[in-house]
Amino acid sequence: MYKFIARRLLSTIPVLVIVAVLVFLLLRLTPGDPAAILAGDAASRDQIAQIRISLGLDKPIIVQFGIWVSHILRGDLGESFYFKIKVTDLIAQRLEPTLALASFTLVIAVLVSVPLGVIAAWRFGGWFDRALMGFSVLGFSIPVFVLAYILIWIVSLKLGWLPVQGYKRIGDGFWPFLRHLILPSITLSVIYIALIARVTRASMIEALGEDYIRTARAKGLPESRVLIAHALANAAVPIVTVIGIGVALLIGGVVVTESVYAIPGLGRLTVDAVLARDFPTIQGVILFFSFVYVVVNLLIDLSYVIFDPRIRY
Amino acid sequence: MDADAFSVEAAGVRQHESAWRRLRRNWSVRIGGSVLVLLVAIALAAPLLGTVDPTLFDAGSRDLRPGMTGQITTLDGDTIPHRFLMGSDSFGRDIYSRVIYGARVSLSVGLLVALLALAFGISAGLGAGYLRWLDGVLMRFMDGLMAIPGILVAIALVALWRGSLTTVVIAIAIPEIPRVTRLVRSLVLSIREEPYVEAAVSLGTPTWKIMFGHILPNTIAPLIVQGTYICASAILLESILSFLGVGLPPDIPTWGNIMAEGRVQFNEYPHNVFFPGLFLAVTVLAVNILGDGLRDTLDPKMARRV
Amino acid sequence: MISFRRIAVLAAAFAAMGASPGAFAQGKVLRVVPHSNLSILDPIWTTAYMSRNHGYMIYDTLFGTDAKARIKPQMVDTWTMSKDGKTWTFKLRTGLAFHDGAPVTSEDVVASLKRWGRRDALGQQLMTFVEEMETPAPDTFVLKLKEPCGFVLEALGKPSSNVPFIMPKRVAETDPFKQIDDYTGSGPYIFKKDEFKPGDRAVYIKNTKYVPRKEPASGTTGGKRVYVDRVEWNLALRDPQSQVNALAKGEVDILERPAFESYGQLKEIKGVEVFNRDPMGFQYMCRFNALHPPFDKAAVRRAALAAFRQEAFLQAQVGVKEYYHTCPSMFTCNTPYATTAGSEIMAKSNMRKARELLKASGYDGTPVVLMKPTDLAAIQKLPDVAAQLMRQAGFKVDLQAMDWQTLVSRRAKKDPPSQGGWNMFCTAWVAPDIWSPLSNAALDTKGEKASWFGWPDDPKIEQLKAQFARELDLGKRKKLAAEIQAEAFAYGTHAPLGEYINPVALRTGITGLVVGPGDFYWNVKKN
Amino acid sequence: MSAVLEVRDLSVALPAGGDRRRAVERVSFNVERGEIVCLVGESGSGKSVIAQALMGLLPPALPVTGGSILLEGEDVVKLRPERLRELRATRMSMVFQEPMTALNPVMTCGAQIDEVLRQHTRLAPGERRAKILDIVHEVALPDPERIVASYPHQLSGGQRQRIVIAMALVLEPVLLIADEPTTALDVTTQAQILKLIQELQARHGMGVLFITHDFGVVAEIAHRVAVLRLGEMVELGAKIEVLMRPQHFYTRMLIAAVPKVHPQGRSADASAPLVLETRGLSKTYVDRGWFSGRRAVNAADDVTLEVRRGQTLGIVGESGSGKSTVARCIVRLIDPSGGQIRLGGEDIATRSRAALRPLRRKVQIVFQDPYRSLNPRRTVGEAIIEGPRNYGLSRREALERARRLMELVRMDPGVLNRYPHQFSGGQRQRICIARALAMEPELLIADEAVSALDVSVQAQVLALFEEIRARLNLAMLFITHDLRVAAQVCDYVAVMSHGRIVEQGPALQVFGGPRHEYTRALFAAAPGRDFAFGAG
Repeated sequence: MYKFIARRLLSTIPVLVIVAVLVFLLLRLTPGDPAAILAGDAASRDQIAQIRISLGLDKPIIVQFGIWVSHILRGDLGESFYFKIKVTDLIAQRLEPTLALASFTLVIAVLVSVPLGVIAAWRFGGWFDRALMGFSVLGFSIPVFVLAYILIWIVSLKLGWLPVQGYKRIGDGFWPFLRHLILPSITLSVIYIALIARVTRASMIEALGEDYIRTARAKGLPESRVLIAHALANAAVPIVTVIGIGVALLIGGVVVTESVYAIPGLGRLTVDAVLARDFPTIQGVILFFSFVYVVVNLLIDLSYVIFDPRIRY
Repeated sequence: MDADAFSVEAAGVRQHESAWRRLRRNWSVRIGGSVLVLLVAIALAAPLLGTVDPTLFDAGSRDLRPGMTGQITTLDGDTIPHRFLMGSDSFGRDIYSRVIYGARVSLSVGLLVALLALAFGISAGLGAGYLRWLDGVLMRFMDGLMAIPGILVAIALVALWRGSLTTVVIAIAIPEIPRVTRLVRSLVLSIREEPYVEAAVSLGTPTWKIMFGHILPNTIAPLIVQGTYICASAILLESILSFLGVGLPPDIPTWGNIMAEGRVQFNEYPHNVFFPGLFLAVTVLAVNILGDGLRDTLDPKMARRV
Repeated sequence: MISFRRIAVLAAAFAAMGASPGAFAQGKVLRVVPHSNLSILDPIWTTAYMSRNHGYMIYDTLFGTDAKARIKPQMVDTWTMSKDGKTWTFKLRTGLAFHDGAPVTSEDVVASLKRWGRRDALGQQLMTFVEEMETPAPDTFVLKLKEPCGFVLEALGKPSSNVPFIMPKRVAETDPFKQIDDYTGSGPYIFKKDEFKPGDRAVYIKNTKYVPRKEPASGTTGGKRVYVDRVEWNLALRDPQSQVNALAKGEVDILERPAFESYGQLKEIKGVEVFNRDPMGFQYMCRFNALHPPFDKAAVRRAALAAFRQEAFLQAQVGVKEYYHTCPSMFTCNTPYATTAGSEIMAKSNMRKARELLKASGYDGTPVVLMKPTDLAAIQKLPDVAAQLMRQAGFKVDLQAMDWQTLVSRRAKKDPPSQGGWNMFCTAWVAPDIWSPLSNAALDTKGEKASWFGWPDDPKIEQLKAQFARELDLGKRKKLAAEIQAEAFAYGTHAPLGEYINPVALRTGITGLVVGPGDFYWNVKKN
Repeated sequence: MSAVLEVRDLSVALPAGGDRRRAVERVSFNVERGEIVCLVGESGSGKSVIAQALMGLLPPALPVTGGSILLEGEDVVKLRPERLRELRATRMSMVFQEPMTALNPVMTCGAQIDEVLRQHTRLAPGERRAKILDIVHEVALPDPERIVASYPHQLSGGQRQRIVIAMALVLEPVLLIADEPTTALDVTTQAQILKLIQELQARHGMGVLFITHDFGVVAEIAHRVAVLRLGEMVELGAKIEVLMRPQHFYTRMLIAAVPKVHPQGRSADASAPLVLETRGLSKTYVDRGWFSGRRAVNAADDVTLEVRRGQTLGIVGESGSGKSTVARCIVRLIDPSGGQIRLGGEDIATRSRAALRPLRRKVQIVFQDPYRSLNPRRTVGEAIIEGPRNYGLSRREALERARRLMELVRMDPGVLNRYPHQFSGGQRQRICIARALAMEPELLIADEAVSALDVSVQAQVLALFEEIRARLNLAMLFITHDLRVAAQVCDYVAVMSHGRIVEQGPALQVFGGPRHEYTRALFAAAPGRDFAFGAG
């Protein structure tokens, strides 16, 4: 088991290295001179050249990469061109709303989708199953922002139940915090629910077709126990895996949702940074998100140890 | 004596009717396919469907509700009365014409992204699956690419390279490539273990012939299915990019652009978002349903997985 | 099983993470959605309007400009000019104090003026006159000039960027090319640095120790009285529809610049009003690049002018009838130099005539590279209108979308359009920038030496402008302005496209907004 | 004796589109207390459907349409689901075919047995544990404490099957349904499990319904036998009666098709020219992980054998013995790590792929799984001509050869343009043979080529191999786990275990007087070895 964990931990290193290379190249090889952007509208050629040198942009690209990586390793993502503060500080400031939104969404999504998927698989081919499959395809097909507008219009404007926008820190009271999170989280969770429910259903169907389910039934166990202790326990690995893969989906959704609901999180930061061509922030945020994604999936891989004893070697 | 061998296993034979017949019998394929054919027909026949130039506008006709009549000035300077079936936007452009012409762009984006991602994914996947020395390097690279959330790559690329059909297609396709590569590679690795491939080896069939004659054809079904999903998500992602202001230039009528412009007054004139949104949702839905149907019929093994 | 205790621990951890000092706001909070993001907190370092507005919140100025564009004392109590006009003595009024309690002294003033004088264009000019600045007493400072200067007060009372805000000496001694990081001012509000999150929000609380002047507030002058305890700038709420929704639900109090498309909704919403605090508004224009074909020929430029019907632009871009008007003048309408001279070509815009002109000009079909900004809602529709009108007139148009940043750097390029240059772009000006031939940058016709992009070359205009600058009689000045404009239309320097206002939207019950060239939040009452 | 189980006129429907209307058609039989009844039939005969119907475990697509199943007088067909659940594991239990998958992989074996007790009894945890250890001990598993704490993947197939049996018997049911419980096991393990079931049955006196396709197993274990064909029962009677004097033609056909365990005794000509010869052939798999140490597995170790023209060498061994590795090395699907493979005098063990190509056609192979041996996207004609075309034959000539070969393998040459899915398993195996023969090889390797086939089809294909060998004077390498099959076709036999050949020689000699201990154990384990089917 420790060997497994160690191997899995070490295997993330090459991934992170390649992420770093890609993020670096992504922005360095695009047209547009960071120095010119930083210098602003009225800068002269000399000023731009000066800034180029101060940013180290005159050095060979491999040296630039080395410097950049060494800074990253020291926890320094540079200073934002646009916001004029350290990118690490910027990310720290924007982390809470995104974290709250993402975790709340995750909780809603898992609580809703897993039971739905289990029931659909149990009643495979029945009306519930069809309805769920229909819903999940629909969930994949509606753009998040359209859904957001519709929900705001109905829930907030017509019914007046929830705020239309904004984010309240949990320090401002739990209820305001929650009220502001509900609508964005529901918006964001739809696609996630669709995804997880689909995978839950599929892996449950597969598990329910296994011989040990027949064994369990032959033991005279009640259906609920067959479904949960036997089928779901065995279907857990793909479900947990898709929750991890879905984090990428979640990150994409966060970018849009935060824009519509005016939530000052990392998603909004991404959009603002991109529109302002704020290179260090773009790099920092992408790097951060990728790092989170890799870590989440690492944790999920490690959690297989809990779900599947066969992995414990 | 031999005849009996027929009847004993006849049960198995019956279920393997031709893929084409199974496709035609599948409701998902029928529904998704017909809607898609209809949409393609609409896109192709756009000029014949009572549309006007989708970029033309007349500020005097701005913000008309669906069904109202206004006027449009053509590039020749003639002012003609026009009935705005789906209303007009805040420029006074005809939403109906924009939505219909938008189908061309959105469908092209979906198709091109799918083709591009598949083309690169297949090459990389075949390479990784068959050339051991390439496998490690290439798959580590793909792992890295996959670790960067796709939408971020797309946003960053489009924003930095400036929106055009080419850049949008490339930017949306790039994050899909690792997935296709992984799929192709795993298919290649499992198919090359199949006895019929081993048989071909022992029949002296050269490697390239095995790759293209035996392995590639058997990856087609799952790849078509994967392609439809990529297509659907590409159409969706294009609209999201437009929404965020980093998509195709706003004067190009794409569903995403129409919605992005209309959202400013969503409460007052929802038709600006409703009609393109409806077309978008129906299209993506149709592609997804078609994908599900194809998967169920062409690739039953995968059907059990997702 | 997750125990309740564990949940409690989690919640507590969450709470600790989210808790920020002062988050439990007390009293009246004014929630404002500003027109843009606030990213730079040094109004001397940048000319960005958001930074200027931030400056007005926390700093005070020596002089100000009232609603009628008159210079009035603000921190200064009394002042004298020596007979030779070379020595100016200013006495500060009593009760001035920085947020940290320290009194404002003449040393602070001098340090602040020095720093401003290094960055601001007008400040730099002023400094060329200044020989010395002295501080004979803590409440008195003296400007010693090399020769008399006519714009000392105009400079010190300058209402817009960069404003000579008075900072504490220790702050003002920061290198003018580095940003300050100490935001202690003496203005009516105190900046809450700990609550500032760029792209999220900026928070100001009432400076209870601020002593306002006795006069009523007007423009940037008069008594800056504060009736709310806290002003929050919501920097995250950028989606126009969400802004309207938030205002409708009373989640925010003021939208500084609603999208034009939003006014229709805003007027329908109960409890929401619209108020214009900048009566002179803005003027739109499209600018030709005179260096490259096809707009290197006056005849082609005039063909475009003939095609440009102002109403078409205004209706598409602004849409709300009462917020725009056509204006045939290159100088802001309803100001002294406004004239109709030479404007027939646009005022009586006629597509048939435009086509004839274009045909006669020998236009060879060279496409017009027209740059369109995608991220500035207030001007982004203009290029589309221009493109359509020009196409109707027979032009070929290459409409290129880009963000404003890119447009700004690209418009500075003199290269041909095929090599990264351009032919045309559209923009908007605030009234004071263009209301006189001297301030109107579009009328700088020194060819490639011209200070503004487009580089028209018309010595006649330059010559008329020189006359204008020397002329003191208003009537003659007006005549010269008319001549300048007539020549500019004949040359085709640019196309004025009409004028508009962009009123604020606010909740009913928010009163007392100050009229003037900026967004100020003193004097505002919230019921 | 009283019947614990009475099945009367049981009919089970098949979903529309099946090959027949009913999966099971009016089947009746009894199982008495203390009796083992064998249900025998080929695949598709409906025997497993009956087993599931008894437990009430049929999928909704296969509803019982008539008849009754009386378990101690209670009709299982009509029972409420709750009552049915009560009966499972308490009155009737089931043991399944695949011990590898019949146990929940994420639960310890002890917990899985415990589930039965918790569901059906009110025993205290300590009592339950004692009972579990008891039953685990009773199914002869060593170190019950450790076994109970183990997960299924930590046990061998035989051990897992014992756990399943323990689970089935822990509450002492009156009826045990065993659905092919030994089919997936190696022959030696199979013998042990059969013995265990017999012992337990004798000790507890329950009725056992034993479902199998293997007449050897029937001969070993049954008291009475019921023969199923396409859902209908064609014969029912005492073991001796059915096996020795089958009444129905189908039973007779099945029994006749069972290969004899004693070799046919062809005289093998030791002077025939040598086609294949391996010297010290070995294959070592090295598992070189990034962070784990080297782990080497000797899949084949010092294998030396020879095959002569017109003769068949059988390689016999249990799973994992390395017999397939040897075959794949010889065809060079994998590269041997040592030794020589001499083909017509030339060593091909270390030849490069390119240099190997001219020799490829001399050795051809037929695989086990007929469903995966043909590319589903190519017609069988294309499959057969692929090899000859690779070696320069024109398409027309190749097709001509394909038609001739189809006739040779007893297939209609007119079906060359059909796709593999249109054929049955036996037919596909014939096509594979035709494909191999199209290369005009000198050596034909059959790698478990008849293992996946039903016994009647198996007999036909075996006969075909025999005929071809004789007609074309081929050398054959016949790899199988089934001693009966080996006895049927081989002139020489090599017995492999753990990658090594433990004994080889003429078939008569090896079968007649096995010298190696392993060979003897293997032979002793062959079920029904002493039974002379149909003799009499």
